[in-house]
This record gives sequence, C-alpha cells and structure tokens, in this order.
Amino acid sequence: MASRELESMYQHVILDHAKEKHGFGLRDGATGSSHQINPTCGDEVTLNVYRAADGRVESIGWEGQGCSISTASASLLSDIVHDLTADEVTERIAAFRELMQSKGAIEGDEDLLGDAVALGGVSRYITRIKCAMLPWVAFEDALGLTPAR
Amino acid sequence: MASRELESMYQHVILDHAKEKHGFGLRDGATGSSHQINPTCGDEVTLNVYRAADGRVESIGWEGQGCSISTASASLLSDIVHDLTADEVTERIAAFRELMQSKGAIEGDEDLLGDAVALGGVSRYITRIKCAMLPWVAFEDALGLTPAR
Amino acid sequence: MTTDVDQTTTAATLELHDVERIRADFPILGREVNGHPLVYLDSGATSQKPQRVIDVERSYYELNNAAVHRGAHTLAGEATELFEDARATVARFVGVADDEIVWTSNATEGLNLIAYGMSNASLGRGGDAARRFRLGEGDEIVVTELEHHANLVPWQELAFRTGATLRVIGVGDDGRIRLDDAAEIIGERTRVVAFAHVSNVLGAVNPVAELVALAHGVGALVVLDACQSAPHLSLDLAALDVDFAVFSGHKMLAPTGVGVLYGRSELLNALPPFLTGGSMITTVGLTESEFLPAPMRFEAGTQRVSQAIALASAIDYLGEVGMARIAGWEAQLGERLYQGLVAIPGVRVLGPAPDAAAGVERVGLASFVVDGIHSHDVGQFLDDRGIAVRVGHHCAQPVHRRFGVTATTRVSTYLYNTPDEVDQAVAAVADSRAFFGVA
Amino acid sequence: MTTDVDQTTTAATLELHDVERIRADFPILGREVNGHPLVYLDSGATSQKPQRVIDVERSYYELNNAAVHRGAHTLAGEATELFEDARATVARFVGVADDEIVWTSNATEGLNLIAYGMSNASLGRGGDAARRFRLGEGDEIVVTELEHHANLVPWQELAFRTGATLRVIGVGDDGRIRLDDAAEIIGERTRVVAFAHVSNVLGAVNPVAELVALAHGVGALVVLDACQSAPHLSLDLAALDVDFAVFSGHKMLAPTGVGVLYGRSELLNALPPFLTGGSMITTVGLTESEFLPAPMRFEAGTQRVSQAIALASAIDYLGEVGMARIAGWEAQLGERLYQGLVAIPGVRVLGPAPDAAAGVERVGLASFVVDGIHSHDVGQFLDDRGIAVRVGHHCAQPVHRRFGVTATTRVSTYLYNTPDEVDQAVAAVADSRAFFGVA
Ligand SMILES: Cc1ncc(COP(=O)(O)O)c(C=O)c1O
Ligand SMILES: Cc1ncc(COP(=O)(O)O)c(C=O)c1O
Ligand code: FES
Ligand code: FES
Repeated sequence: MASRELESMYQHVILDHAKEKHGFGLRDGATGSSHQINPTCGDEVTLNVYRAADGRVESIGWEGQGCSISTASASLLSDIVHDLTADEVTERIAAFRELMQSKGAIEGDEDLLGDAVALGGVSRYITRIKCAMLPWVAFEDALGLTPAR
Repeated sequence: MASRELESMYQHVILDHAKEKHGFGLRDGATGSSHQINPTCGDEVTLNVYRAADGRVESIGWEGQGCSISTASASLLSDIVHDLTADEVTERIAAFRELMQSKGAIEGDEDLLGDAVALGGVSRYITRIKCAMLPWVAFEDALGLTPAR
Repeated sequence: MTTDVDQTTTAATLELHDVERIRADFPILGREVNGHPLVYLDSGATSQKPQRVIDVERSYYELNNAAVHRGAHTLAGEATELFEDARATVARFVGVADDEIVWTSNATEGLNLIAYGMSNASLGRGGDAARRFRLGEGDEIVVTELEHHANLVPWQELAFRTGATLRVIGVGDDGRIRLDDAAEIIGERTRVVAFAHVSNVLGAVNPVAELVALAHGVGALVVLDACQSAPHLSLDLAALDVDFAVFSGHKMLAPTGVGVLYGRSELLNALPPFLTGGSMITTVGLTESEFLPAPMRFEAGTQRVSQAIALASAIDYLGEVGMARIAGWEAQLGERLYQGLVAIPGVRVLGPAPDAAAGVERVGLASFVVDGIHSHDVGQFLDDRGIAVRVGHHCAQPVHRRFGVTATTRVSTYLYNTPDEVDQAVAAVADSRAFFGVA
Repeated sequence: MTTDVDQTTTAATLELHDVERIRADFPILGREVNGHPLVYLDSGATSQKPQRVIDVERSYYELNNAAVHRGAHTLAGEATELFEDARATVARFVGVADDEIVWTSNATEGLNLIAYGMSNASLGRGGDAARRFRLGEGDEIVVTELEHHANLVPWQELAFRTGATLRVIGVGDDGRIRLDDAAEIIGERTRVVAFAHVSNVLGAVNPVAELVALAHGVGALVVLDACQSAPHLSLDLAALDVDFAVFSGHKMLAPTGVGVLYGRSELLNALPPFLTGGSMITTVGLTESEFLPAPMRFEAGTQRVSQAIALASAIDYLGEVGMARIAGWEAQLGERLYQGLVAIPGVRVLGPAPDAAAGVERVGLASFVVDGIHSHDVGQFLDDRGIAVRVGHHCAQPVHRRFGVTATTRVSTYLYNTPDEVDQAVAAVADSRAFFGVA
C-alpha cells in the first residue's frame, strides 16, 4: 500500500524517534540557542546547545512543532552530538547536508551520523529536505557557525 | 505603392484639410470649451464653441497638435457646425460615431456630415478611430453633453 | 474549439459523463505520479488548465503578439483588441462594466492596490475626490479571523502607514463568522470592511449580504476577496453590492500572472494611482504628472496581455460548462468529502458541517487534522498514491490558531474531479493512520 | 530542442545565414500583414517569441503545473524546482547570486517596488537596518531627462510621499547625458541616482561607470533601468557595480507578465516589504506579521510561475546564440538604419550619431521625425507595407520635449532582423514624403 521510496523515508527508526523525541526540552545554562522556522509549512524548532568549558558540545535540547521528519531529525541529532569538538561538529553537519542533497545517491556515513543515516531516504523528496535540515540549521546557528549553502 | 485601404483613409480632401485647418485658432467669447488628450499618442486638442443667444452653434475654433486624421477631422467638423440646434448637433455626432464604429461597413450620411464622410475610411483602422473622434469628443464635451459610449 | 460538454441539459449540476468529457480537455490529468494516475485535489491552491486555454496563449504568440495601447501598426491593433475584449469578457462574467475591471498580477496585488491607493489618498494624492479613502488615527479597518494572509497583511500595513486601527471579527466554534461580533465591531469609525466570500480553509460561503449591510450602514467600503468563489460559483458583484473585489486567474483555469480587481466606477476613478510609469499617464512633466482615468490609471507598464486573453478563454470555457452546474457538482463532491472524512476515527474537519436547512453552504473543499499525524506526513502518504493535496497553514495562520492547530491537510475539488477521486483521498487518509502507527 | 544556430563560429557578430536560421524559430515572422510579409521592427516595445519559449510554457501546463513553495506533493515539488532553477538562470545571465533576483510583473513594478520600499522605510518599517532607505526633506533623488516614464513617475511619487526633492540631469544637444550637469547635481544630499542603461528613444548606451562613480562617491544608491540593455548586450550587473537593476521579460523573447528586479543582497535584505500577503511571511498575527528574507519577502501571492520558467528558456536561447554576437549584429543594423534615415531629406534622427572613436555606442534603434508628417501617419504608411514600427512619445515625454517634438517614429531591431528589413523601412520612410505631399 506504500511505495518502497515512501517506506525508505519513513523507516521504523524514524517513526520511533518522531515519537520518542530524544533531547526534547529546553534546560537552563545553554551556551547558544537558535529558533528556526520552515517557511514552507510554518513549523518551528528552538534548539539550545550546552557546551563544556573546553568548548565541546555536551548536549542539545530542543522544542518545537513539526512533522515526523523534522522531529525525528532533531531526536536523531541529539543522539550524536555528545562530546564533539567544533571541528567534529562541522564535519557531521557537512556530512548530513551532503546526504540531504544527494537525491538518494549516497548511503550516508554511519560513523559520522549514527542512526541519522536513516534520514537518507528523505533526500529523494525535494519538498521534505528542509524538514530534515531544520534542526541541523538551528544547531549550526546556535553554535555561531555561518550556514554553508 | 499604397493599398486601396490606405488611399481611402488618406483621401485628398483629408490631406487638404490637414493642411488648411479650417476653424483653427481660439477666439474670445466662447460659450464652452474642452481640452482633450488622446492617451495613445499624447496628441491634444482644445476646442471652443461659440453659440448664439438662441442656443444655436455659430462656430467652433480649435487649436492642437495631432496627426493628419485628427487635424482634418477638426477642420471638417468646423465646416459643418454652423447654425445647428442642440438636437441637430446630437444627431450629427451620433452619425459620426456610428460611421467610426462601422469598420468600413457604411458610407456615412453626407447630408449630416458633409465632407466629413471622407473620414469613413478611418473606421477600418482600429488604432486610428480615436484620432478622428478626438475633436468630436471635445465638441461634445464643450457643449456639455455626456459622451455616449 | 468548443468544449464537448452537452449543452442541452439544463440540470443544475454536472453529471459524471459531463465530467469525464471535461477531464479529457485537461492534458495534465492524463499524467502519472508515483506510478498512479494523478488525482489532483489541490485546485484551491491553483487549478489545472484546459487545452483550449493553453492554445490561446500559444496562438497569441504565434500570430498577434505586440505591445498594446502603444502602437499604431496592425499587430498592435489586433493585440489591443484581444486584450480589451478580454476585459469585457471578465466584466460580463461578474456582472459589471468594462471600465470597472483592472488587471493585476494576482488577487494579492489587487488588495495591495486598494491599500496603497488609500495610503496615497491619506497623503493627499487624488485631492478632494479621494477624501473618502483617507485614513488616520481613530479610523478603523475591519477584517475577519478567517482571512487569507493576502487579505490581512496589506491591511495591517495600511494601518501602520496611516495610524488607523485594524479590528478583527471573530470566527465562532462552529466555524462561521460571528455576526454578533461583526455588529459590535463595525461602527462609526469603520472605514473599510474586507472579507473573503469563501474561506480557503473552512470551505463555507460567508454571509456577504449581512456584512455588506453592516458596512454600508455606517458608510464603510466593502472589499470582497472572491478568490475561492469566482472559480466555483456564479458571481454577480453588482448584485452583491460590494465596492471592490479581487480574484486570481490561476485558480480558475487561467495561467499564472493575471488577476482581477473590480471597483465601482466612481470609486476607481477617485482612487489615486498605485503603480506608476508608462501607459497610465496623460502628461509627464519633469517633476509632476497627470494620470488617466480608471482602469488604465492602475495599469502601469506593459501588461500581462497573453494571460488576460487566456483568462477570457478560461471564462468562456467555464461559461459554456455553466457556473451553476459546476457549483452543483462541487457541492456534491464537498458533501461526500466531508462525510467521508468525519467518519474516519481521529479526523477533525475544520469549519461548519454542511447544513442546507441552516443555510450553511460549503464548497468542495475540506481542511482537516488527523490526530497524531502531522499534515505534511498525511500529504506525503497521499502523494505516494498520486493524490495531490495541500498541507500546512494555507496562508491563513490566524484561523488555524483559532482552532488550536498550526497546520491542516486540505482536499479541494474542481469541475474536473470525480466522486471516485474523493473516495480515493478519503481512503488514503484512513490508511495513513495505520502507516504512521496511530490506528 | 536546440536552436539551429552554428555554435562553432566565434565571430563577434551573427552572420546573415545565422539570422535566417534564427528567423525560422519565430513562428510569427512567417505572417503576412496587409498583403506583405511582416517586417517586425518594434522589438523595443516588445519582442517576438521563439517556438521553444512558447512550448516551454505549454509543456509546463500540460505536465507540471502546481502551486510553488506551498505544497508537498510531487507536482508542487517539480514546479518549485523549475521555478527556482529559472531564478538561477536569470542570476547567472546577469552575473549575480540567486537570492539577489526578485520576480516582478515587469520593470515598472520593479522600480515601484524600490520606491515604495523606500517610503515604507521612511515611515519606520524595517527598523534600523533600513535606515539608508529613509528619505525626507532635504534629501534628493536624481534621474535624467531621457528616462522612460517608468523610471521617472515612481520617483516623482516617492518624492511627494517623503518630502524629498527630485532633480533631473539634462541631456545635451548631442543627445547624450550631460556629465557636467551630473557632477553638479549629484552631491551630499543625493540618496538615489536612477537612470537608463540604454535610452529607448535615443538609442545610445549611457555612461554607467561615470554615473556610478559620481553616485557612490557621495554614498547614493544606483538604480539601473536595464530594459533596453538586458535583451541586447552582455550584461554583468556585478561588474557594473549598480545597487539595483530592473528589466522586463517580454522585451527579451519571454512572455508578458514577468520582470526582474536585482538588488545587492545586503540591500535587498534590509529593504522593507512592498506587496504583502501569502508566501512572504514567517508568522502572521492578527495585527502584526514577520517577513521572510529576500527574495521571497518581495514575492507576495502566487507568482508568475510559467512566465518565469519561460523567461529562463528565453535566456538559454539568447545564451546559445551569444549576447556578444547579437550585440555585434544589432550594432551593424543600427548603423545602417541611422545612415539610411539621415540621408532622407527632412528626416531628423534624435540622439547622438554613432561614433566609435568618441565612444558613442548605439544599439539597433532610431527615433526620428519627418518634417511635415506626424509620426502616426508615417507609421501608418509603413504598416501598409507590413512594416511594424512604434510611433508616439514611447513613454518618454520629457526627452521628446527636450528636442522640441511631441512624437517620433521609432524603428527598433533585434536578433531576428535583417539588413533588408532595415532597408525596406528606410525606403518606406522616404516614400511616405511623396504620399503625404511633403517631398
Ligand atoms: C527604458 C525603458 N524603461 C522601462 C520600460 C518599461 O518596461 P515595462 O513596460 O515592461 O515595465 C521600458 C519599456 O517600455 C523601457 O524601454
Ligand atoms: C481566499 C484567498 N484569498 C487570497 C488568495 C491569494 O491569491 P493569490 O496568491 O493568487 O494572490 C488566495 C489563494 O491563495 C485565497 O484562497
Ligand atoms: S513539514 Fe514542517 S518541518 Fe516538515
Ligand atoms: S495619432 Fe494622435 S490624434 Fe492621431
């Protein structure tokens, strides 16, 4: 009843994360924060970054209203940010962006992206890439990085 | 070197009137006046009406800048307005408007329009009808008549 | 070219066999999407185009294309005639005079034209004739809570520019404009009342007569957003007695890039210009200019000529099919859609239930939420079956907020849709619940 | 589909055999007018369209039509991608970034957008970021005497709305912008300098670099009207270093209803919105709203989608032919036209004589008066032979007044015109003198 492409976008891990919402909630003590809106749908995410004294990311927290893809993406992101240096963060964001722009051509690097590679199926759906990117753009902005194109 | 239609629009009587400009010049004592612009080309005519005490039109006077058609039309008009009652004026204006909207289908009533029937050829040229109408619209307006469509 | 639709029937609705012949006129409806025949249920956003309309534009460019109102050569004459005939066709379609029709890019531009015309009047443009358009502190502009952003943000900005106050008539829990609220809000200070004829979210026909009576009772101008009515109902603007109205061509079988503003003749001729430039002036001095009467006063620069001609062709097509029969057909589709959706567990349809007895008319459009599934996910599931619907806030955030949601899924029909397509959409919505694990 | 033009030649101009193949791409050029093959010499008003461009629009409606930026379904995705790719094509064509390109209806709307954006800034919209757009008493807006009404009246109105003063750089007897006058007028009070790249009456390329240097020297914004250059020359807006620029699609092989505004990114993002409504907002409250960044901030309501896509196709066509070769060809046609006309007794051509040594470049366009014959009569005589030219003031009354006339006849060429067509026009002008009895 659903095509293989659709099943590949909405994998179980994604639907599960969309429900479980790892990292949901905004605690005090953020070292950076960003609020992003997806203009196509009006969905929003607010994302806090908590960094250690040495600059490493300890964790993120987020809140927002969005589709299963953006929600799962935020949840999956929050699973892989622990203890990352600035360079490591940049590398992971770049890898995720590359995956999203691949139109289904690449698999995604599990070492860098963990379970977030499951979002690779989204890249075949041009109207949904912004959904998956939304928390990542917020993350990038909260870290004070200029978003790459 | 010129088509029959073109020769019929630019008859000798028209080219002559375009040069001779009967009624050219604005004298004092007008009982009504109107300034009209043809928005397509920016040409203008100012037309004065001089009426007798009994309301009959004695004459018109006009000035302006325009093409051979609008100039000839003003000149031809000034030849046929003498001594007309309000009703006669209305009749002539209506006859001229009908001629202009005829797309070449009618000849024009010489009893009413005099030499101005020579302008009948203009009615085949949709972009030039406004030229021929310009002084007539000014005449109508100067008389305080509401222009028919 | 003529449409194949049977002209002899006088039934107040299309029949399935008519619709099947109509469908054949729309090339895109033969397309496949994701391995399924396209089921296009997003006409509320933009409609599809019949071959005839597509061909009219092509033929214009292959045969007659030239600058209108600017040339004396033969092509220019032909183009001008086609363009002005198109204006007359539109005027007849909505029951008004030719010179009361102004071409715009879309309905949005039409509403901005009125709003900017009024702020220019407030600055003194248009002199005494434009007095009734002047706004200032203490004056009120009234809209409703169900407006599309196009009929809301321009008024917010006009209020900002002039110091006037924007007031908003609420929508009841039943999804209808609160006339009690309207009666309270519309008063001596009211200068403009702007509202949608049909809501693009709630799908109900709004009480035009009542709102016009309230507005005119206090001397306020009425602006009607007819975007969702002009394509679907017989529209007689003179009979509705509104002062201004707007709609968009692309929602009624015509190309993008053309819209219509109607204004009562004496109002249009008193409203100061909005866009300025070529073709709307009589005399241009170095520091000051004089302007033409309406409608040309509002048509600055080279116009959307082929699009206007194509809109007239679309209107001819609609006229041949018959607006009453289209409305009848869509009312049936709308009823079927509404009943199908509300029967699905966890589905809530926004707006009033159709109820002829209570005078609640709905068009063939319904926006709904599926508990536990985001509208974009619902839409994606439908798209996977070739069913195109709209998701999101449909450019009407306030009415979504009013009903406690940020987004809905919207199914919207037109003359080319069938009951079977509606059923397919309803079935897919039901199936989406299992797919997303909420059933 | 590809054009048949020989891609291997690197000559800086088209050759006659190229042009003959190009002509075959334009269906309208096969038409007869008044018993003669159409000789279309009115491209300065609007250009004709190649089959490819006509077909792109048709194919869009037959296959992909949907609302852009608003839907999640497959068609909507396709339409959005085509629409945004079109923006990228335009951006590349003029050497700027994608998000510096805003779609408009035409150049006129683009100029109004800047002017209204500035008056909104002057009212406080856009906050501190928009400070440099605020105008008031004492500020000056500078234009030239040769401007099209589209680049004059909006500035007159902006001056009226803000209390700023409009100043006008004169044109010399030689038909060139007076740089001495410019140097005197452009000063500390100057906030905007707006001028045409190429005059639509005089046909000469204006001194952009000199005017930009003067304007930027005093911190003023430069607005370039590129209507008559974008279709005919290689245009690199970044290299010209202008702040804003506008042009119209219909003059460069594209349909009516679409135009382009370029703005430097940081300026566009600081300029307050002009038209408001759907698709240009982030959040809409009942009485206030927040706006998207450029370019979407300026694209309210449903956009001219098929027209934008067709404009990109037109630009691809122009790019394949080669803008430098087009410019080379038209320079030859222009020279032939100019020399042919000035050789006729009683004919006066407005604007400077072409003079490569003195750096006077002319495009393939000439406006002229024939002593004793009104321009509409000249045009009518040419039309009788199937030759389409423009007559009147060409929406530029001030420059006509400057040269003591109210109207001229204008012959304007494009890539599809031949030397023989120019000769026919020149011969007809000569013959018209006998017909009207002035020879
Ligand atoms: C120099 C110039 N500027 C502006 C315009 C206005 O263009 P549009 O009518 O397409 O807005 C034109 C063409 O008419 C022009 O030639
Ligand atoms: C009720 C209503 N008003 C206004 C609009 C705006 O129309 P457009 O985007 O064509 O300007 C729409 C459609 O989007 C609508 O449905
Ligand atoms: S639909 Fe809004 S973020 Fe996915
Ligand atoms: S062309 Fe102007 S009046 Fe005839």
